[in-house]
Amino acid sequence: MKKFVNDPQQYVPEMLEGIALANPDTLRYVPEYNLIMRSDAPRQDKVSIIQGSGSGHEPAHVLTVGRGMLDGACPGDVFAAPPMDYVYETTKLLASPKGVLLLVNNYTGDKMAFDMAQEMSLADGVTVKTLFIDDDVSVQDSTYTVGRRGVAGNFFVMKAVGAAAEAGADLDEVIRIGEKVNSVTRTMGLALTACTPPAKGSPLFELGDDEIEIGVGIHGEPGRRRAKIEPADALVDELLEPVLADLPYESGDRVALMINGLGGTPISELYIAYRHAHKVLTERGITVARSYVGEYCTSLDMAGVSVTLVKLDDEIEQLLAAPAEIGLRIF
Amino acid sequence: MKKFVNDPQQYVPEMLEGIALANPDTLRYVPEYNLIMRSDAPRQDKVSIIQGSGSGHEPAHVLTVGRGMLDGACPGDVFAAPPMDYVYETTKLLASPKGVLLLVNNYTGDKMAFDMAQEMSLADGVTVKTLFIDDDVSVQDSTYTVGRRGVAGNFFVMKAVGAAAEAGADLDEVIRIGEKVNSVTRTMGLALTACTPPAKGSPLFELGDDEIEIGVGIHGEPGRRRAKIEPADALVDELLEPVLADLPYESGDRVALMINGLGGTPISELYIAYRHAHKVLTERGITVARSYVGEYCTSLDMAGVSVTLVKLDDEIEQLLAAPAEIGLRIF
Amino acid sequence: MTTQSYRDTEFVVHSIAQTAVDNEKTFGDLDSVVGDGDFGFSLARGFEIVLADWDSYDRTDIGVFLQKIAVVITGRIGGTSGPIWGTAFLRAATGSKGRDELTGRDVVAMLRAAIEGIKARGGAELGDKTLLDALSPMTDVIEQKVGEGASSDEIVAAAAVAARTAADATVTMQARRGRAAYTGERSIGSPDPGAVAVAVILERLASEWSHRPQQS
Amino acid sequence: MTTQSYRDTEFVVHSIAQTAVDNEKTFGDLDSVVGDGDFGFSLARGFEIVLADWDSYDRTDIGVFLQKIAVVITGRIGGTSGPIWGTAFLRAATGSKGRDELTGRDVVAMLRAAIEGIKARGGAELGDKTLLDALSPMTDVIEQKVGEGASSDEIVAAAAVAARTAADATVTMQARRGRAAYTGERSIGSPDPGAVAVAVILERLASEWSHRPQQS
Ligand SMILES: Nc1ncnc2c1ncn2[C@@H]1O[C@H](COP(=O)(O)OP(=O)(O)O)[C@@H](O)[C@H]1O
Ligand SMILES: Nc1ncnc2c1ncn2[C@@H]1O[C@H](COP(=O)(O)OP(=O)(O)O)[C@@H](O)[C@H]1O
Ligand SMILES: [Mg+2]
Ligand SMILES: [Mg+2]
Ligand SMILES: [Mg+2]
Ligand SMILES: [Mg+2]
Repeated sequence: MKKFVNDPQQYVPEMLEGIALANPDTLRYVPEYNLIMRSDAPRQDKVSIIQGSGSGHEPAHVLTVGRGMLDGACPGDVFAAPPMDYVYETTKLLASPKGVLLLVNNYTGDKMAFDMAQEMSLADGVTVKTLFIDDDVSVQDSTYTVGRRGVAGNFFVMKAVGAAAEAGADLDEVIRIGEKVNSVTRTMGLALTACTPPAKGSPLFELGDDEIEIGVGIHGEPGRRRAKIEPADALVDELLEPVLADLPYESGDRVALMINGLGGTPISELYIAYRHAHKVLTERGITVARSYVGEYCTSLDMAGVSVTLVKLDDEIEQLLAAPAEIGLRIF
Repeated sequence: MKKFVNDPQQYVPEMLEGIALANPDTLRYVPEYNLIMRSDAPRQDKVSIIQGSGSGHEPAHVLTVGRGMLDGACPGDVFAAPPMDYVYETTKLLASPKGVLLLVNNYTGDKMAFDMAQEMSLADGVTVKTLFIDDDVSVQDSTYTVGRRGVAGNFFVMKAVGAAAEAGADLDEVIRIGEKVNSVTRTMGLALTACTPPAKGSPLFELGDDEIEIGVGIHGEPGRRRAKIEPADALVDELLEPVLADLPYESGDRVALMINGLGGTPISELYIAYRHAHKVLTERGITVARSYVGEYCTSLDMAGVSVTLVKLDDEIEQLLAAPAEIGLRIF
Repeated sequence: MTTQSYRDTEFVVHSIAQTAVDNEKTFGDLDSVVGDGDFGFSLARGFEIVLADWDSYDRTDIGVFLQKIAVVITGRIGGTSGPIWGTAFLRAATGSKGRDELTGRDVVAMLRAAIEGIKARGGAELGDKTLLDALSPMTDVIEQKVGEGASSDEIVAAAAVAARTAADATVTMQARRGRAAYTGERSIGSPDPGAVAVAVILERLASEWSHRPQQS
Repeated sequence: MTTQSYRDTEFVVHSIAQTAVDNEKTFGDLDSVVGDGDFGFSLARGFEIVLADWDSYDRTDIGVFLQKIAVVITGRIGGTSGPIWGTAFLRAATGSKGRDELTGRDVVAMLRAAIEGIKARGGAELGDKTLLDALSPMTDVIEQKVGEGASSDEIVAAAAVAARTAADATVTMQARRGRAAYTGERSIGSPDPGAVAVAVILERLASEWSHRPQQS
């Protein structure tokens, strides 16, 4: 394994400490609970929004804490849902009279930890509700199993509920918006290479020199199937078609289009992928009204991309366009 | 080679088309010269700023075109300086009465192309000057050879001259600022893995399973030496020490600190590296006044980082803090 | 509290914790076949704390002791395993509240309570390819041996065999819960990490049972 | 313009272009040893245009023809090679301005002008491990052969041998110009891609020289 890592067990704490050091004015770090929070949170006049999930998906979610997005993120270790205590303590720390919204990507571990923490916080008298995100269309037969996974589409939910909360919406209204955005958001991803979790020290799975994994999960979970590498445009089609068909997205729709890099894919390739997705959508009469190209929800160093579509209406478009200031800074 | 690529020869044009499609309101694409320019350029009331260089370093420089930074970027193919025509035609297209500044990373090919283009543009009556960036301390004996390379530190020069130009500074003033920022900026990088140029289709060099290249160039040029992989903190020390010693940066200094990912390094690792760099600087009495963690100047999919320091004074700090709106968008 | 039942409880918990810590890599590798590779890490980080704070837990009675352990596991283990294993310990604790002595039947009841807790918490059924598929057949065997009046050595040995057999049998199952479920048919062909962990723990208990601290 | 000199000029230029296109991968691989791997790509993309527009170049005289080629190369080849090779062609063009016929001495003068142009453009000297280290020894041999009154077949053959020998000799040199210079002593041990390209071009010319289009 060649990584910038000291002790693999300190991977997440050291990363969080780095994030806190890089954002001294805006973020506060509470090491006991892996908590990165807005330094001005909780605010009495707004719903507090918390996201958990495992680590290794940066910038999700620790780098999307800030004005107009999350109030706090309490990630678990790499690819592991946070221990229940982290969520419970974070909820108490960020409790606001307007309530707390827990954003949970739909995975068994996360769901259980957040459910238990919610129960305990309610018992303490905190107003707290939970919203599940499940945008990954690669999971088929989802009713039979554990439901769809929450992947890169969570960015749009965070952004929309963050904007609504910042504007003073109450908890039910924030939840209505979050559920609405989740309901019109679909994602699918593919991996060109496996990722290497620091504690494991070797790639999580093996892919041949010309093999790709279509429908891969952001924790390196296998996807729908293995396939041979194809030209970029064909790869994008493999992702876009199931996404388009699922909602479905149709001629006349306005959408946000996200090409999300999974960690090891260079920016140049993301734009090559974006180009084709944009063209296909335009040919189908779908208007790309907002574009997102970059890393939003990664899987450590995995080479690959996911494609996300969000069907827009005026309300969603306004919320996505609202200003936000997050730790992930470009200039 | 597993990449999102159609025809390797169309790698750069397709990427540029993607960038243009993703930024329809703010950017214009001129395919003949690989040119990405502000759609409102040239502006009569400000110096136009152009950067060239090879491709494969995204977001540098095509994604730093926008208000407060570059007016245009005309990259060459992957890792190749742009052909002279591109620079010449771009200079003519962006000619402003206040003059044109060509920002050039100090490489033989870039230098020659920009020199020739400047000569030809001057002959056409365009006011045009050139500023070289050479922040890479990994190049030793630089007077004997071709001088230092321009690497990730170019971001700070672009940002400062962009802000100055936006504020209406004249060409000489813009150059004074650019030279000043370059003179207090130092960078050094290391690679954990080689990058794979799309036209070559295989890694540019071979690194053993436990080997790293210290002082690597952003085109994958070999660096000072090969070494064994070490813990993150030790790796950061390998980069920080030569940087610190070079200017030198001393107790009492205020600096901007950049941990730049070379393309294949996950964000989590960048913050682990940042954490240690921040601590070392603080211990030495150097104040980190501005932090930059992310991808600013990459080398395709290379895993690795570079560390950049900029010594700040009030003028530089203000210019770095000035607003800018570039194609690389986060929310 | 110095009964043999209490000593045995301590021994079992300590063995579970030590097994989790010792097998971090093995369990992690099992979880990376069709999962996400963190199972070993999660268990080890949590049970490490159990071991580190070993002497500090309230030992008023067996139930109280197990409840303290449950709180650590639930609160400090991430992933699916924290809530699942924590719930199991919590239910076992409830079943031994106020008790200093445990019969074989009590142990069976505690295991059944743990199994029901896991089902309630995670929604899994037998055959979904989870640790339940080792725990449940193992409990059946324990119950049978207890009924036959077998010695504790015999019971533990039989339980270990049952757990291993059951864990091996998960190879042919298709996962319908947990992260492996996303892979559908591709989850067939490798054992469930949670079930294997149960087998490894029981095998360790069986091999060390006769050397455990006994009332003199 | 149908002189043999003109035909030969066309043949040489066309061979250079074709060699660049055919050897894209070889030249790129050479450049990735201590460079950045783009040498083959850059040359091929530029000379591709030369071939594609082959019939369109103004052929008023040899100088005009070479100048048109120089403009394409300078303007359309990226990296170091565009300015370097473009300058070489431009200087050769200047040396043959208004000419329909070229003697051996003219060719030597054109080569010397090209070499001086490269030196001026890139600041390299002999021994800096660049294509100059193939071009210059090769030109010496051509000059000698011309002086001896050798046939063009003999001259081209000797030039090819000289270029190859000189390119091979760059292996032991340390690069002091170009991207390879950054590697210092590590540039020793592999040949300079530019010098090898000169050798490959000359070898192709030598092998095809007797089949070139001739005045009937
Ligand atoms: N819903 C569930 N109910 C019971 N056990 C489960 C469930 N889901 C997973 N498991 C068990 O947990 C193990 C994986 O644990 P862990 O790696 O911590 O979970 P994850 O990475 O999915 O959060 C599986 O091998 C299985 O035995
Ligand atoms: N300053 C120079 N003068 C003359 N030739 C040079 C110089 N620098 C490099 N070269 C030649 O150019 C070749 C590399 O060309 P190319 O790959 O296009 O350049 P780069 O990638 O450095 O821009 C070298 O092999 C060498 O022969
Ligand atoms: Mg997990
Ligand atoms: Mg180059
Ligand atoms: Mg797991
Ligand atoms: Mg090169």
